[in-house]
Amino acid sequence: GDVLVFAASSVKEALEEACDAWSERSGNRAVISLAGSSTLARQIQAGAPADLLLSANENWMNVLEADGLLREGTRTDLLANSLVVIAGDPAADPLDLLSPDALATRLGDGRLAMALVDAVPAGIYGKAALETLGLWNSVAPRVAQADNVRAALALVAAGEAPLGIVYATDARAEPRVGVVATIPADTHPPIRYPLAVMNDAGAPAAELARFLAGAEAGEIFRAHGFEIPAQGAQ
Amino acid sequence: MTLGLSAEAWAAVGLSLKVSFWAVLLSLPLGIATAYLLARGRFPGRQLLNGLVHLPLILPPVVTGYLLLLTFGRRGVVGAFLYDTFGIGFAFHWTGAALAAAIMAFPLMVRSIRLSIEAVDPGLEQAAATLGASRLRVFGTVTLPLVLPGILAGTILAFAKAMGEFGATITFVSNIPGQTQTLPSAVYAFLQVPGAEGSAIRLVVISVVIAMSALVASEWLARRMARQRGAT
Amino acid sequence: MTLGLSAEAWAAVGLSLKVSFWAVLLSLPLGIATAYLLARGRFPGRQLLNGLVHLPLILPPVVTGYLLLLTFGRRGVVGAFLYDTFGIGFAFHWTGAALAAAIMAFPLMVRSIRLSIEAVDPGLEQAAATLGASRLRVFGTVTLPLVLPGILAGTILAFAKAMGEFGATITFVSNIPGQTQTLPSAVYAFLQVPGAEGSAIRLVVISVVIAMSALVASEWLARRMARQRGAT
Amino acid sequence: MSLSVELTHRRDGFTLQAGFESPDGVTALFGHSGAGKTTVVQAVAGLLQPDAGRIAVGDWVLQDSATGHWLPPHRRRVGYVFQDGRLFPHMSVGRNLDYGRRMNRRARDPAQERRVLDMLGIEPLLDRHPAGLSGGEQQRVAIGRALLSTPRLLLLDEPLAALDAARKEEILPYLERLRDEARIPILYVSHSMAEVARLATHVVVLREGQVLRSGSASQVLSDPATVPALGPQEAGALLAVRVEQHHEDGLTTLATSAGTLLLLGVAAPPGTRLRVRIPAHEVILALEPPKGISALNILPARVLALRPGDGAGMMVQLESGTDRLLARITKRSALALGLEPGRECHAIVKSVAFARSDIGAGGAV
Amino acid sequence: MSLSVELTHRRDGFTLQAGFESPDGVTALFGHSGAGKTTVVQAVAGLLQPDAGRIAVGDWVLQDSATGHWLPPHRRRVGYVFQDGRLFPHMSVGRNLDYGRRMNRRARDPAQERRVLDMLGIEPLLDRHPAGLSGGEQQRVAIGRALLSTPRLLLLDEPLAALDAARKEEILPYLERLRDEARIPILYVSHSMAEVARLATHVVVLREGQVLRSGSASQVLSDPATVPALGPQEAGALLAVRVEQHHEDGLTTLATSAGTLLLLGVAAPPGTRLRVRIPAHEVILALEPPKGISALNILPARVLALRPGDGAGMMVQLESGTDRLLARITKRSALALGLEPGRECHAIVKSVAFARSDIGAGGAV
Ligand SMILES: Nc1ncnc2c1ncn2[C@@H]1O[C@H](COP(=O)(O)OP(=O)(O)OP(=O)(O)O)[C@@H](O)[C@H]1O
Ligand SMILES: Nc1ncnc2c1ncn2[C@@H]1O[C@H](COP(=O)(O)OP(=O)(O)OP(=O)(O)O)[C@@H](O)[C@H]1O
Ligand code: MOO
Ligand SMILES: [Mg+2]
Ligand SMILES: [Mg+2]
Repeated sequence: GDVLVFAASSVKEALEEACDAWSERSGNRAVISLAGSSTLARQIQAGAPADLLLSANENWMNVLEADGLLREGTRTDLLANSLVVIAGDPAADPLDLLSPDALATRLGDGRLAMALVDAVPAGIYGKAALETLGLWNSVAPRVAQADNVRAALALVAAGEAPLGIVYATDARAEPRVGVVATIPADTHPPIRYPLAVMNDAGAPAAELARFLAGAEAGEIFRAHGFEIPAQGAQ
Repeated sequence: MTLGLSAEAWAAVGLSLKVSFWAVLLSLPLGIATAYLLARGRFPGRQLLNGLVHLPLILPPVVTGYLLLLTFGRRGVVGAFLYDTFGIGFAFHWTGAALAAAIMAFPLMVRSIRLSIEAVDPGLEQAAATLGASRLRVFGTVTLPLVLPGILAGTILAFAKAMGEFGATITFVSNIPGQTQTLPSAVYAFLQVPGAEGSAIRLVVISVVIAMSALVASEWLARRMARQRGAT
Repeated sequence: MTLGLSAEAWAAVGLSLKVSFWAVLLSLPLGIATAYLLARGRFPGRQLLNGLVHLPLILPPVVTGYLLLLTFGRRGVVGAFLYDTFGIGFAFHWTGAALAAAIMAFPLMVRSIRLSIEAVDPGLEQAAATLGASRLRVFGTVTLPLVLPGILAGTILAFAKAMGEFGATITFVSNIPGQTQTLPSAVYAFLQVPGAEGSAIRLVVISVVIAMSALVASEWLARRMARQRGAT
Repeated sequence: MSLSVELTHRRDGFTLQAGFESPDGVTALFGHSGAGKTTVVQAVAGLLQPDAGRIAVGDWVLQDSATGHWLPPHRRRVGYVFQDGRLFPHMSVGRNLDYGRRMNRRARDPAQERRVLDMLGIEPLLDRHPAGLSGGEQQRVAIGRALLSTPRLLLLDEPLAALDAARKEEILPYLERLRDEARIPILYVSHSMAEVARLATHVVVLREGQVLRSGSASQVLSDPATVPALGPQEAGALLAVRVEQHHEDGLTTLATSAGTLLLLGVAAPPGTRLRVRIPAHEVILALEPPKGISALNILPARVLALRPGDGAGMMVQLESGTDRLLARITKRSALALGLEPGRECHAIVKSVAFARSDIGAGGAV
Repeated sequence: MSLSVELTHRRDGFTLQAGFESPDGVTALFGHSGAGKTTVVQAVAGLLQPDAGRIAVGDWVLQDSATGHWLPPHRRRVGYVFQDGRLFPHMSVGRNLDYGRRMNRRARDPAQERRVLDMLGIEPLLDRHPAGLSGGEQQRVAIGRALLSTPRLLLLDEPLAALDAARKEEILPYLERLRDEARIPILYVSHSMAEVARLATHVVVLREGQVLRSGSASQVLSDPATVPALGPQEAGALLAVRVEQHHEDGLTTLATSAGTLLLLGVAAPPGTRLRVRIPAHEVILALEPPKGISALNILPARVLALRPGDGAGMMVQLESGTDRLLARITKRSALALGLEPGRECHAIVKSVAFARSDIGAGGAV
């Protein structure tokens, strides 16, 4: 039968491709419902008929796990990602994040586009990284927070903000922006996309979960810029 | 004719039409009744009712969706009752999208109708009463027909709003292709992919064309009614 | 009195009030003019104007926000011109939030006013003309005062909508605490975080109280106007 | 059936306190603009709930504030012709006319419909909408709508004011028939004494919300004391007469209590009881019956009272047989003729002096 | 100033094709309901743009479809009293009255305001709103509003229909003064011949959108051929007279071309030119002047023409001095008196037979 996958919006294309591959193989269909991680989590709390959840937000996954909504032992960190600083010009000069003034100087009176720094994962990680780098206090007043990473990306792509902090995967997909710096992974908690099978899910769901964690799907995710975390890192 | 859109996208168009149609059709009687109460009623709690009707307009749509989820969700008070008693389920079903659209469009519908009712000359209703029409029949034979252009306008406005509703819908019934993925949800999904703006724009154009056609048709109908009344 | 809300949340409340106030106030003259054109005008392109006005209602708010970004952004056609010529910038500024709110609320405002204008007896305008009033003065002395309750209703409706606007605003001007973080943006942020529902709900209640007060006040004012006219 | 009204209603600046009983037929409400006529009519229709009062048609009580009884408008079966039209703009004239029948779920009555359409001359308008009608056309349709609802009580608020004399002439006989045959009580607001005299069995004169005079039409109209309230040109007596004979030259003799009157163009068959209004200013007084004169009616009369007016006029009340007459002459003539109470004289009235609107069908006077 | 109107306008089912010239003063538009009177008035006001036509007041052209000239309503300075009130509901009566002055940016004229307020009796209403007024009160305010806008042209569409006789009597002299002193052309729609005769210098009879008759008031009204269009009770001649003397007993002698008339209650000083309407049905014919009779006016006359009516009536046109008179008598009387063209006789009219509304001030007849 069909498998209903609830997935964070930011994994749309990669997940679709992987699911298509699985459908061809298994003859089952995967239906993907995309929304923000918090929305998905709340819907599952309210009894949504999801079979699988691929979230971009570990906190919400923790909540669902605590509520006993996840099938025991099925939670894995399926994907990992990294943060980059982008500029609205594909050929922009690289930026040295270790120099204390470089970011602020490059911004000038422009804005640094990020996802919501206290609510949305990409924003939370970005803020953590800037704090670790000792840059947060100087740029905080210049941060423009979008409701999700894609919106932050759009602000930079449209030339509205000179710089932005987004996932590496987002930066790859948008030709109007260029990566000017990669944020060191050790400046923020690891960026993980947890996957879990829901309690009421049928057999095909577990099968899809296994497929997504397998090598073939891994290739597809890598092709879209995601990283595959070492297993057992939950 | 695919206009470069996937079957999924076309399914979203079809679903949005279905959702908006039923949302508007089923909420219309309630909308007319509420508008009449607000326009002509003198009862305690009128202001409360008025406020309640406007609530979806005031709240950020996400909040409305969230409240719907809490109320009409499978574990919500009303939702559980309806499901257990009548087998009616809204959660994650297209009917839920219709409910969300209806609630979001309701204030607009009621506003339009109410203004038209207030513009009806009470002298005409009095005249009908002296000719033997009970309050109900006065409403049916005088008030309602005079308000028809307003009802038409309100209905189409509500339809247009329902076609564009996104926040409450995605929060309440999620974004399941073929089941709850309406046109705006599909647009949202496309917007999540850099470079898919083309598809998003094509969908938006379709939605605009549909809503505009409805608007223009309703304007034309309203003028026709007015003209018919105006002379000969 | 903090009601358990942070200074930042209170700033959002204040900003939303400011944004909604200016959005409504500045769009009002244009709203009245547009409503008048749509109600009484007979010109080619009337239907086009009508459609344009309704666009923000039909489009998913995110799309409207995106279009605003493309048009009024710093690199947008209009935005660049306004910035270079008058130094008016919308990007990441509360004025941009007001612009977004105004545009989203505009169809509601125009609808209300237009319906009231259509309810004005043209016989009264004719009478004013025979007494020497030019078209403009007929409008100012007869049409406008008669339409005042409709304008009031439309204004408050627009205000309520502006208070609740989220999608277009955050897409266009993002969320900068103290500058563009409106009440709905703050609510949205709270809703993203597990366990912050309490703060979200407190903010929602504040927003509802404000909008409801405005609605009730406007109803009361409209009734007063009607009563004053009705007798003595 | 009798109409009994007793009302108290306060509005700022205006207090209505009016009570009258009209034994039968048509009650004319007379009074200056703003006197409260429409207010009374609205209360009878149930469109205005007065502070206190009792309204009854025969023993059918429409309202009694003592018992708290109040019948809603749609149960009162009134045919109300409003001062301001109030046609339904979304219905054709035909559907407007048919509305009352439909609301009361009655079968069509084609003969009645034909009568009303012909009388009002509105057949050509049936498919039109009210917005396209002239002022008088609208009023005619409004009258038709009220009549076709087969009311038990007719309320007419200046129904004929917008119509020309010829049209009035066609409608008045129909109202007379309604009064006499269908025996529907009619409350009639009008500024025209000719209309009032022709139709009314009872006249109520209102003034600033109070009843100034109320009584039978003949009493109120032939009483010189009423003259100031009506205006001297409107004064005149009502005579009950019987049709005697139609002559070949088109004249008709009418029998009065004191002799015969010769009138032109009376259509009723011999034996019919009619009412004739003789306006006071139409009556000439002579001591001897004159000769070689075109006026054909000479009634013997005796002076009852003389009431001088403000100016040069004088109102003379006469007894002729058992009828009362009013004559308005100049003081100079009264002096020249030596008129005084008890004096015998002759009242001369032209045959053509009776406007057709002064001749009403049947009814008590 | 003269008013010249030439109009063609088609509506489905109705075609207006009317042209008339009225040399000066008041033009009465007379005609059945639906004849097109309001349509003409609206075209003159500029509220209806006729298919073709020319409208001018003196040499001020309001519209000329030949040249494409068309003056918008607010530039025409018309004072229009609508058949249906149209007071501004959001303004007090006072502000309604003041509206025209404000729109034309003129200074207040307290004397004029006082005159109009007193005449219409609307001073107590100044602070009220139209919705709270009775039908007649609304109409009076509408008249006041039109008058106070100091118009160059007055358009009155049945302005007095809702008013009682006493109130009409107060308003008519004012309209006469406007006509004579301010020399404002007035287009006057009315169903009342008394009003028309009193005011009109010119009468236009419309019928189904066509001009049936148009001419000076005295011509149209004293022409027996007009009778069918007006109705026999409305027929009557207009006489130009001069006030001669006021007597102690309140009577006034008026000089006519053939003798004197004795009337009551004429207020104008000796020498004033007046117009007097003598309704045809008020005139008695006699071969010899009668004696011992209360009627005080006996004018020598000569029969010009006899025009039998449909029934028993006969219309007699008389020449008395240079004036024309109309008398309506029975065929039987005509036979008995042996009336025929050329025959000398006496026309007898009671002094009180002149309704006050039949006596108009000045103006040409
Ligand atoms: N708006 C309209 N549309 C179409 N026909 C109309 C309209 N107004 C009036 N008519 C028609 O035009 C004709 C003339 O109307 P008009 O109002 O001029 O009559 P009138 O002489 O003023 O009558 P009344 O004395 O009843 O007021 C009538 O047949 C009427 O039905
Ligand atoms: N809705 C109202 N509110 C307050 N006062 C009113 C209202 N309607 C009428 N009046 C007042 O009540 C009084 C009586 O009005 P009504 O309409 O009964 O007069 P009417 O005798 O019918 O006069 P007309 O002959 O002018 O129609 C008037 O003084 C009027 O101003
Ligand atoms: O996919 Mo998210 O919820 O925008 O981080
Ligand atoms: Mg009245
Ligand atoms: Mg008319």
